[in-house]
Amino acid sequence: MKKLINDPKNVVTEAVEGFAAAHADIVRASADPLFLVRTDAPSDKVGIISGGGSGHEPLHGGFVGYGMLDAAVPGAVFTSPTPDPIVAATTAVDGGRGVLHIVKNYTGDVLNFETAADLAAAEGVDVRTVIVNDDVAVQDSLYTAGRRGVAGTVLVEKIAGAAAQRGDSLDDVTAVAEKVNAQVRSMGVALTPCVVPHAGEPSFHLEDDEIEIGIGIHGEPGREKIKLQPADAIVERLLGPIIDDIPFASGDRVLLLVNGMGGTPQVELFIAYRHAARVLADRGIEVTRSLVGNYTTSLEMQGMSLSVLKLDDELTELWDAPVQTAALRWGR
Amino acid sequence: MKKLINDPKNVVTEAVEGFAAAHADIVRASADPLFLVRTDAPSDKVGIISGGGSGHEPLHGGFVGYGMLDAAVPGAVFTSPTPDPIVAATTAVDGGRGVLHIVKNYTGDVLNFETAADLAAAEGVDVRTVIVNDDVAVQDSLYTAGRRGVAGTVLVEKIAGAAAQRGDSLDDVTAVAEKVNAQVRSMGVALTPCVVPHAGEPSFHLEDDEIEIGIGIHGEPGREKIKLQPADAIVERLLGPIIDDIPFASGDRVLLLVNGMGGTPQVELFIAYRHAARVLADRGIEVTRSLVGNYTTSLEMQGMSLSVLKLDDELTELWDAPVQTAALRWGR
Amino acid sequence: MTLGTEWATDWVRASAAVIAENRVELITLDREIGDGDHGENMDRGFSAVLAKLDGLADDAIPADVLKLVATTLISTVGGASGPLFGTAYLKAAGAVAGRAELDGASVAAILRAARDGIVLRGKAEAGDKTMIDAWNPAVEAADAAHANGASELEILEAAATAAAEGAASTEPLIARKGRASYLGERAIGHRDPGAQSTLLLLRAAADSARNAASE
Amino acid sequence: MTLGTEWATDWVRASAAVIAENRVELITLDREIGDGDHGENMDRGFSAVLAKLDGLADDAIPADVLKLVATTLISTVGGASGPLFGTAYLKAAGAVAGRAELDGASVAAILRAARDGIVLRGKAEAGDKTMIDAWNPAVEAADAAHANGASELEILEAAATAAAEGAASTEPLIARKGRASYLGERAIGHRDPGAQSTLLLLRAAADSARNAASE
Ligand SMILES: Nc1ncnc2c1ncn2[C@@H]1O[C@H](COP(=O)(O)OP(=O)(O)O)[C@@H](O)[C@H]1O
Ligand SMILES: Nc1ncnc2c1ncn2[C@@H]1O[C@H](COP(=O)(O)OP(=O)(O)O)[C@@H](O)[C@H]1O
Ligand SMILES: [Mg+2]
Ligand SMILES: [Mg+2]
Ligand SMILES: [Mg+2]
Ligand SMILES: [Mg+2]
Repeated sequence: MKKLINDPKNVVTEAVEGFAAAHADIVRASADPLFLVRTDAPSDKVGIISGGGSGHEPLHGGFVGYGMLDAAVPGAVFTSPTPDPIVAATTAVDGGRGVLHIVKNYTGDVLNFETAADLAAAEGVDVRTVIVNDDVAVQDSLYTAGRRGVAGTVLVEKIAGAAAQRGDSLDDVTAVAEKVNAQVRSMGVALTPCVVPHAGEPSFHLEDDEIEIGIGIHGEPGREKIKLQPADAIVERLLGPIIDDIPFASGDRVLLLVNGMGGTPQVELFIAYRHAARVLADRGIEVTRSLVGNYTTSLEMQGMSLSVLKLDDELTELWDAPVQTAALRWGR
Repeated sequence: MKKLINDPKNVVTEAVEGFAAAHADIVRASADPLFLVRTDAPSDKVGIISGGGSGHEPLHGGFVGYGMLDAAVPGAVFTSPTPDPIVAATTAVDGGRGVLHIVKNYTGDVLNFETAADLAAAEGVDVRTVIVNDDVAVQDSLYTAGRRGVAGTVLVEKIAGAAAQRGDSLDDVTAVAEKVNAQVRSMGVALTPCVVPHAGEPSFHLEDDEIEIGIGIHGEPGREKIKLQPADAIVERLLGPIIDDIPFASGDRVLLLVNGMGGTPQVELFIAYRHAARVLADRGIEVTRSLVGNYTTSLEMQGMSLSVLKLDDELTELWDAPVQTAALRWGR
Repeated sequence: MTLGTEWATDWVRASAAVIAENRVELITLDREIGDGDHGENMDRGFSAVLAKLDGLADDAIPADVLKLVATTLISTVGGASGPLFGTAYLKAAGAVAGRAELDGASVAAILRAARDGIVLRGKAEAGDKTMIDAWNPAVEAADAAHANGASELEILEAAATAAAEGAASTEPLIARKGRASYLGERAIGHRDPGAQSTLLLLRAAADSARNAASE
Repeated sequence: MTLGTEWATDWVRASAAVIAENRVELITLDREIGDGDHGENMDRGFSAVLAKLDGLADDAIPADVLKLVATTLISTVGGASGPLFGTAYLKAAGAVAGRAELDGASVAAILRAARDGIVLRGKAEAGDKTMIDAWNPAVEAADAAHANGASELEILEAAATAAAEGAASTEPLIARKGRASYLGERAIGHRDPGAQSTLLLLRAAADSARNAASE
């Protein structure tokens, strides 16, 4: 394992410290319990919080700031945070209009946020929770822990954040977050595994000519290994289940997110974007908004996920609204 | 070699196509000869162009847009572009006030831009050239091709771009670009090599416990291999030669850039930032501006470079000025 | 011979030791069908518990120890196992509230309450390939031993033995809860890490009782 | 027997073939002390030249062929080698402007002009571990052979043999120009890729002359 780290036990705290120092104009860090919060929180708007295991940066700390999250709660690498920092972050951002928890659908995240929400409610905070579960790689949710929350989370956070920023009520912010979750679908592929610092070994094994389809974002293996294929074929393999699921139909306007898993060169993401946009166009689906880059990563994993979000005027307007975070910024 | 590509020969053209499609609001692509240009070029300001081998994305295409570059000319992977597209880009952005070429100091880039500048001048364009050479890993420039241009290039492009955007003359834009180059120093480290698509094999070999100090951005080996060390020790090893070179001194205000080589997880970059900022503070050097992320990459290489730029009021103001590109955006 | 606070604190120490010893094995199990952090999570949690043990009041009863474990696991482990084991110890503490000495009925009640707490939070059923597949047989074996008049030590021995079989029984299963459920058939042949840590904790409980008996 | 346009076009074809054959070797050499693209660059350039060869006018003279090579390399190769080899062929064309048939003096002049063009652009000196270390001895050998009254074929043979020695002579050197200069002592033991492609091109020139002679 080769990493630019000091003691594996300090990876998250040191990274959070560095992040807060580099972006002191936007966020500050609370050290114990550990969370990141907007420098200007609380404000007189609905608060929005997300969190989860570390290793997915810029998710979530990179999305704290004007028009998006008010706080982010990082757990250990690939391990959901405990309730304490979630409660602390929740009370820190509550300006009296309530707080929305955006939670990716993993047992650990759901359970810890659940406990935190109970505790925060006991302290008088009006807390709602939206569970993001956009990953179509997980089928048969009757027989599984349900679909995972993956890169679509970024879209939920941006759009809910914009709704909160314009002054929407907790009910309305929650409703729009749920709407985004209902309209976004994702699926990923890994070319290489990743190495969790405290584990020191790769999360799974792939031969030199193998790729893993349907991976999650925690270095967990996917549903199937297949032989390496040209990028265009891989794009079609991911996009098919995404399109068929909602299903997306001719005439839809969509946002297309090509998300790098952390170690993928940018040229490869744009090669994938190029073909994904064409496949959608061929089906009469118009890509009206795009996002390409490392937004929901798995440490140094090479690979990507595709996400497609069905847009309408409201979602488009909220997407376009100003945002000022470390990782997503426009309009100010 | 595992890459999300189709034919290795089409990597650059397909990536440029995808990039232009994803960022159609900012850039458009010319296919033959291949270059990227602002949708609103030419304008009535001094034009600014950069270019070089592909594989360093977001450099340079990701920096085309308001307040930064007017065009970018991508060569084959790690190969400087030929004069033709440079000439075409130069004439495309010339609004009558002349064009600045920002060129990284590599024999190939220098020679091809030199030829292009001659040809463009012959077509009546007033062309100036600034050669960026910020890499302190290269010593004894008497006995080498001279210092390489590495991540400091981004800072030259941003600040010169802001000067051009506010209406400065070609002389003044050139002067400020030269000033940035004179005041920025960089040095990099690789934990892993990278694989050029058409080569199919790693650019150098490192044992599991080895890192390469002083690497360039073209997958070329560095000056020395050393044993893997804690991040803080590596940071000190890079920062020492940087500080001693200008030298930076107590009381200086600086911009600190921690640049990922493409495959480095974000947590690692922030761990490095944390310690770099402390080392500078211990020397009385104040970090007043920061940039952390993948800005000048070597495909999927894991590693980073540190750059330190001495700031004054003028450079700070130009750094803070609005910019709207795919990879760097604030203020609009 | 009933079990008192000393047994409870011994159990904590033994748990912390056995989890630390098996940290890498638990990580490896979790890497195969999960995300590779289970050993690290449990080790972080029990190290934290260990560090707090000295802070217990002199007149602490077993329920106080169990509650300390519960709150510390909840606030340091994270992941799925933090809230699940945390709830388990919390419910276990509730089952023996106020009792300074635990008899066979109390020991069996601890295990049952712990299991029920996990089911309450995690909604797993038998055969879902989770820690519940170790807890269920452990609770049944403890109840059966208690019904047969077994000693506290014998009850815990029975539970630990059954938990070991239960943990092994997860190997051929497809998972329906937790991260392993995303793998479908590829989870077959791998042991559930949470079931493995359950057996380690219950074995530590029995070993601590044996030490108490032999003193 | 002088050399005409047919020799020149044969040389281009032979160059393209030998560069394609040695593409991987040139990449490997460049990966060791450069950035691993030299074989790809040269192959891209000469494939492009080859594709344009049929477009030559019927009355083309050798200088036209050399100029086609020059402009095509400049506009397709990029990197350091594109402008350097491009300038070499451009200056070579200039040295034999207007001549339909090339005698020994012309052949020697081509090589000298090419070398001088590379020095003009790249400023490399002997011993800098660049292509110049193959060109310099080639030019000297050609001049010496010509002074001794050698035939065109013999001049090119002498140049090719000297270039081969020159390319080999780069192996023990530390580089002072090009990317290899960043490596310091670590460049020792590796052959300069541009010197290697120089020898391949000059060998192709001699081989084409031999074929012309044997027809
Ligand atoms: N719904 C559930 N009910 C009971 N146990 C569960 C459930 N989900 C997961 N587990 C247990 O949690 C263990 C994984 O814990 P851990 O790796 O620490 O957390 P995470 O899965 O969040 O990384 C699994 O091996 C399994 O025994
Ligand atoms: N200044 C120079 N003068 C002469 N030859 C040079 C000079 N710099 C580089 N070269 C030659 O160019 C070759 C490398 O070419 P190539 O790999 O195609 O370009 P790049 O170095 O830009 O990747 C070297 O092997 C060397 O022979
Ligand atoms: Mg986990
Ligand atoms: Mg090159
Ligand atoms: Mg786990
Ligand atoms: Mg090269």
